[in-house]
Amino acid sequence: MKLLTCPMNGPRNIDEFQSFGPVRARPDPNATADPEWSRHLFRAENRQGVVVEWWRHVPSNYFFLAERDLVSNEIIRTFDASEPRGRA
Amino acid sequence: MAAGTATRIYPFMPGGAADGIKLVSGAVVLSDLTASPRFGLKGCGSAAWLAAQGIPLPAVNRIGKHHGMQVLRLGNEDILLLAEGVGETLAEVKTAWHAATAPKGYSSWREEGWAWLRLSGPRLAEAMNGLCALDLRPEKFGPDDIAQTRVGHIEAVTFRSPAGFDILFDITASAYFARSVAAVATHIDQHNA
Amino acid sequence: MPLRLLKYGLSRDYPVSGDIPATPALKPAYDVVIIGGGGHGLSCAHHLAKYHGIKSVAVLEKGYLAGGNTARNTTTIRSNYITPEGIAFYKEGVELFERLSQELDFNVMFSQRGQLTLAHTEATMRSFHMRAEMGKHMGTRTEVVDQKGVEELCPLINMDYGGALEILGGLWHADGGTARHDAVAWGYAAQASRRGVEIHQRTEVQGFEVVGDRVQAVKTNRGRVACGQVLIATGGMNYDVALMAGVELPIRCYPLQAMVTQPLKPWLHTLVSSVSLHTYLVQSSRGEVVIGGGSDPYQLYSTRSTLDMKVHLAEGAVHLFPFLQGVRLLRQWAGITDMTPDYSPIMGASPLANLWLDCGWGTWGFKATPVAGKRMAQTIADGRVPDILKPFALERFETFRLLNEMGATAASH
Amino acid sequence: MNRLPAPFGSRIDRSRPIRFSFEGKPFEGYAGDSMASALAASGQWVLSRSFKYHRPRGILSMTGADANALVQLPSDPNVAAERTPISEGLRVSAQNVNGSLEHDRDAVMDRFGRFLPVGFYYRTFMGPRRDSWLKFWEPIIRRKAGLGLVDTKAPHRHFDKTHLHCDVLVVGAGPAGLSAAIAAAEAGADVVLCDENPEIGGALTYGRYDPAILSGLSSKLEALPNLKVLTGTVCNGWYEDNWLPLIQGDRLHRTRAREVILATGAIEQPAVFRNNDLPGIMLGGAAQRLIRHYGVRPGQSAVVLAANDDGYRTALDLLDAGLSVVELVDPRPAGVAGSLEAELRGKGVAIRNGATVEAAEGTAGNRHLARVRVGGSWTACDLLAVSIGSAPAWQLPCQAGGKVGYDAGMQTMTITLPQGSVHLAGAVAGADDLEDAIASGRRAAANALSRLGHAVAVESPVTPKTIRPRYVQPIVADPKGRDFVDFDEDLQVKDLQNATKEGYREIELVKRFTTVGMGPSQGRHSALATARIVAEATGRTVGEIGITTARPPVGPETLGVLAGHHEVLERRTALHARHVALNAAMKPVGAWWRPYYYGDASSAGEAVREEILAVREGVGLLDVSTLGKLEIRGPDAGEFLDRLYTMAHANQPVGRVRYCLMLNEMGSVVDDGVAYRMAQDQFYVTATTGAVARVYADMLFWNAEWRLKVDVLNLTGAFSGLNVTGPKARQVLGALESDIDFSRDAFPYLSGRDGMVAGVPVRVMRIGFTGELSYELHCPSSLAPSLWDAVMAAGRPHGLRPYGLEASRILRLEKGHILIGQDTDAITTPDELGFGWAVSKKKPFFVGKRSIEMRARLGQTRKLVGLNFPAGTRNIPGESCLVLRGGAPVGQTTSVGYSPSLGRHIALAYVHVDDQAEGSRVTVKCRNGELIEAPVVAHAFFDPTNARQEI
Repeated sequence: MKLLTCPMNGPRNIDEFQSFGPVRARPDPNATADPEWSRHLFRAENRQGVVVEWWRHVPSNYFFLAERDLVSNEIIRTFDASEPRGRA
Repeated sequence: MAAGTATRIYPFMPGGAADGIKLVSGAVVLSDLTASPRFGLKGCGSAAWLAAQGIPLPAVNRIGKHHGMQVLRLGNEDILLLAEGVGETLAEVKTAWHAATAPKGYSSWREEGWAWLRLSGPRLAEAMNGLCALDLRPEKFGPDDIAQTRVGHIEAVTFRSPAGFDILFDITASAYFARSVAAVATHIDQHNA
Repeated sequence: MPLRLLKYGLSRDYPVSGDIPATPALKPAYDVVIIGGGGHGLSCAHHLAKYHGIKSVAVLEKGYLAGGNTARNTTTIRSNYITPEGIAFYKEGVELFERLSQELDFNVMFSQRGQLTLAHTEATMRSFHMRAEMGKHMGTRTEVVDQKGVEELCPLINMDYGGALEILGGLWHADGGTARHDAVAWGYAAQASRRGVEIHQRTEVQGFEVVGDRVQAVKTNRGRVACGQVLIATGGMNYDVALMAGVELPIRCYPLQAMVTQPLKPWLHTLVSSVSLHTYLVQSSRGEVVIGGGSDPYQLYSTRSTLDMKVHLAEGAVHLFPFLQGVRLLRQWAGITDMTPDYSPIMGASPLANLWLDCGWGTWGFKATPVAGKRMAQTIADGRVPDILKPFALERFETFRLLNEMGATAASH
Repeated sequence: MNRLPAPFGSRIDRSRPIRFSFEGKPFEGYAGDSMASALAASGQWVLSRSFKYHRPRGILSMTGADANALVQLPSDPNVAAERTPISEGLRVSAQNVNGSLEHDRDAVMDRFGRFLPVGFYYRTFMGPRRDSWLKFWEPIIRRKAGLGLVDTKAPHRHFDKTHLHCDVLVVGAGPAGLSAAIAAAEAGADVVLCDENPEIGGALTYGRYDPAILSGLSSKLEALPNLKVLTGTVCNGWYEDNWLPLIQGDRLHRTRAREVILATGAIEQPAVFRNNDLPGIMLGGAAQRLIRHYGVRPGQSAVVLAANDDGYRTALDLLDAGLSVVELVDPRPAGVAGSLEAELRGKGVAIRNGATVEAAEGTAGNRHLARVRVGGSWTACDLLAVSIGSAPAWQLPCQAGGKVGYDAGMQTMTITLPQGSVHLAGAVAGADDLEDAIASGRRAAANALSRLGHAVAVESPVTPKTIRPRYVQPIVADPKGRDFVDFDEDLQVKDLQNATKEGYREIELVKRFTTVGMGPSQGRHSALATARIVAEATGRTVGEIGITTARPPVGPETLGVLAGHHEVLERRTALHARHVALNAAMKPVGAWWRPYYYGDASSAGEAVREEILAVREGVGLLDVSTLGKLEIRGPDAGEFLDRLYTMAHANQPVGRVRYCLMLNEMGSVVDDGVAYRMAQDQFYVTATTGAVARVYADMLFWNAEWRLKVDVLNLTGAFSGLNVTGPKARQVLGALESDIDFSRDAFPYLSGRDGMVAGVPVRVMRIGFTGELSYELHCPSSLAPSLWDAVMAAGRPHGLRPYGLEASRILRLEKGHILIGQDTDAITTPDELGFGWAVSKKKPFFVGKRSIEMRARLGQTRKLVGLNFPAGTRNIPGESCLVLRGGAPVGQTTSVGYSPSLGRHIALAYVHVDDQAEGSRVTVKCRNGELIEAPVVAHAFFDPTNARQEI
């Protein structure tokens, strides 16, 4: 079982967490044309490399961010959403 | 909200949802504390109000003690008070909170939402290793530590008590949880037979 | 004894068929460059060469032939989907499998023993009825069976569990089956190369030369190749390869894991899967029981296996067949799946005029190997998308014409 | 008959004889014997028939790694006879035989081998008909496939799973592992040492070593309380972040180690020559194990094929065990074996250098080795011990990221691991000399300890003492074949060569085409030889060829030990016992148990009708506690709901209840419920039973992004809900002691009140799923039974009946209320449901708003409508039947039921958007294929003006 270090609860088996996927830019819905809006809905951050993504620690319902490498699965950093996001 | 004349019924009591499900005893012992006094606040203003009552608040995921109560800090704004026995101070805090004006946080209703069971017995460590993936060796998990984790495959809060581990979890899963502990106890008996 | 075996027995030396020629030198240009030497790419090459007379075709494979998801999938072939568009397409796929061994003169061991999917909830039963009604309407053999029907089709399933995991009924798909995955790819490779298609193993695409709305050439680790038409059919790498051409696909990659037991004498004669348990089982002609299930819960480009998925699949298998407790597991593995938002593939045109897509095959690609190859070959040869593929266009995500097959994909790929 | 006197036989207890049977014949062994050793002691050397050619096979390694020694137990297929202990009365039989092990009718396959070359099945069995494979050939192949027989009546066994944590896990308790574990524990680390064997010591227990070495290590071990030893425990895989399954009999320890030391040793490799699979040909280590562990003499007259010191030691052991060693054959030139060579010569053993075993021949039916050919001449013998080298046990290291290499000069397979928390020690790291192994264990421990923060002296790297090639594996391909490379799969040298000729030149393709390495041993005894053969056949180096990916598990593991035991999750409402006492038919809905109806199954239909009638004409009581219940609290609570739901909530007055409809970002309907504003900063919101977990998580997720000042609390278990519904509902509530005024004016439809009812604090909402006058009473769960009792008592004079889910579903269908997930799918929009009224046009934003606007522009294709089936309609479609238009499917029925209130069947269905008008007729295809026409009606079949719920 992979370990994920929750900023609040410490290192835990990753099955205590729920992935909410990479952080997404949120375009202004009222200033976005239909095709771009569709792209926003369906596009996916899937590049080989490091992504910043949302995770939920399910037992404590704490949401935080993690930098993770989609190829090696290495978790580079986890941090509270109030902290600067760096790569995001 | 005070309950006038109505009787409270918890899962393992006669007429409760888990009525008829036995709590194991033997090498592994499970006992029910669900009816013991509890009071929790959660949400904006909770920590400040409790602190203003003179209750020292520990760090998140740590336990403090105050006048016969255990103070569990489950989050910045999520604090649970536990008492075994009469719980006079706890009752006073509860009364004061109901009487107070906002901001005072919001009730977390843990005394209704969570069952409170205690795992103990000669095979306690083995049983807990079967139920929980966390490293709970004494040098890693002290008497003031709280783990918000999974016990018996469901979300739970656990911490040490002098007798064993206390476990708080979704009250609607009480029957399931008691059966899961019983199954682990059976496996322990068989493995060591 | 079949005559072929006599040939072997009576020849002094082993008669070599030469299925896969050694990788030749790369030519400067091909009419068609197919990126991805898996089942889909090879199938397309075969159809181009045999049915469209297009023989200047290079199949570029980064690793070894059919070593990606073709080698890793659990070979389910079926057409019991939900959408009429999906059923029409996969139905043609099943029909092509029915005559594939003859087509390829290579025994792909298509074993049409039927697929039984189990329902543990009323909601699942409702979706089974939907699939059955649509399936029957579209001319496939798909029907809902009750508890008794489940017992008749697979008497060894444990029906005694009560509670949330009680089996309420099933979806019986008599058209379902399996085939030997490698054989499909090798058979296509052998046929295609016999007709002049070049298969280049260990040839990695590293970029595209795009001029205007056309791909001029493909850049590889072995040099530049000019191309008339290009097809992307790279399975788990589709997102990345398309991105090199500036095309962003709505795809997320997740590992999909599977495992296999030691060989056993045959006891399981149909494919069995359970929606609630996220587990499916099938016994191969080698006697091994192949067990698979749901995808990993977060995005990843890795073929590592996990203990936890293995445990989950073992729980499901033992739940359905308790006597499997004593059966031993031999091997587990994983593939990288390219999942689309609606669990249907993306086939057809791309924003570039001569770049074609055969992507988004997620966990459901093997069964479409013959039909996707056939229809993509037709597309490339004609320069336009045939009607059967039109619903699968990339544009559907702009026009909201989704082909939602999630409910027909979750438990059985 | 082959039993040696003590001290040989460290594992057996001669005072405890044990009787068992093999192939129906009685045998006797001792406690501690494995099946294979007990059988060998009685002269039974043949254990199985091979996969393809049905050749007799026996002991190869005594490690239980390959198919040769797999046997069948009554309820357990593919059991490793070499490792599994015998027990009293055990019935063992051979696998993969047609007839019996002794007389296997399929042994004829051995003569037809030339007709069945590698991959033959791809080239035939296709005709004559298109389905000939399925109908004719596959059944034949399937009957021949597989090894063991699964017992479908196998009794249930108990397995359990647990967790183990340690600072250092050492895998393998041979000399390197022991030394590593001791060094780590002496420094104070919490250490677990596991070994698959029943005792510690590894090669020290069966090799020719001074017993004092092991006893010295053992006594150190015993003095360390922080060192936990798990013998009989297999470490069967390495997974991310040092997560390792240790399998100890019926128990799986999922182990998390901060540091891992792999001292997994090396795998002795067989030699390849004609008939190298005959029983009586075994690895040197197998002969030594038989002698020292079990006191079994492995033969009478032995030839030893030795290319290393271990082979010479084996020969000496054979002499000690009373065998005559006819000859030792060493492929290497003379003089490299040093003092062992002299010792052996001193005992009269002939040594032939620069030669190898070229072929073997068996007794009748190849049941045992009869003679071997060396240098063209035949030597009679009944044992050939093969010690020609080994491969490091690469499985665990490779799973942990190790890379396999090949040192051509040393003819050695090597493993390199990246720097990290996994360390190698002993033979797996190339240190196979005893002193080297012990030193490398200490060094691995030092590396692990320093990573754990212990101050330790750095140990210098171990340089192997010997630099001569130690892995000399003769491959003598024979034109007539039967020179087996892979015993599991009956693959010979030419099979691999032919695969390369067909173009399968990459090692993974060779594996897939020939199945080499895919059998039970997973390439343990074949990977190195395969790499060498493929390298030679394709003109590449062994390093370029490599070996196939080492996937877990390391060795076979039962599904039972992985699955363990798992209780099925079950949730009960606080009223569970009340329902049971009322004889409710309890059924699962997800994890919840809910009453379907009250009464006996025999009168279920009647009960449901009566329950519906009670609600329509009197009053009913439904336990709605499984509903999701969420409390949204904080200054931004209204704003928060405004963003999440389609209706306006920021301006919702305190004391009012509003319907709420949730969309996802795509604009699809994902949930609905009601929101009761209890205070300016507090809402009580319901969600559907099945969706609340996701809704709650999504709320938290959105607020992680929005960071509004709200707290979301999931009260689903903490609160219970009782729906009191029916024309007499007000009378029932009025009869209860309460501070709430339930009158029509004081408590209008779609409002909410807090107060006390029968001494229970309640939140009451006037909403209606049934279409009748309804009060939904929510209270703390511990008080729900009291409230239930009070309502039941107050309702008795009014004929109140508790009703179940069946009645509830019909009641809601009569009103045309949708069920999310049943009447909606993944792409349903509010417009398709006719829910435009529930979507605020004024709010600047809510989740899904932008998408439904866009989707409206793209055009609506379907609409959910009511369908009416007049009484007497012959064929009523079921749920999920297709709605056709011009023969093409345009929608489906989503809910169908018989309405006792209306006396006819009604349905909700998606129809083409152009058919949505009331009175349109649509075609529905029934499950039996019949097409029927039905008129479109409005959703609310019953009481279309909704007068009843507002009385």
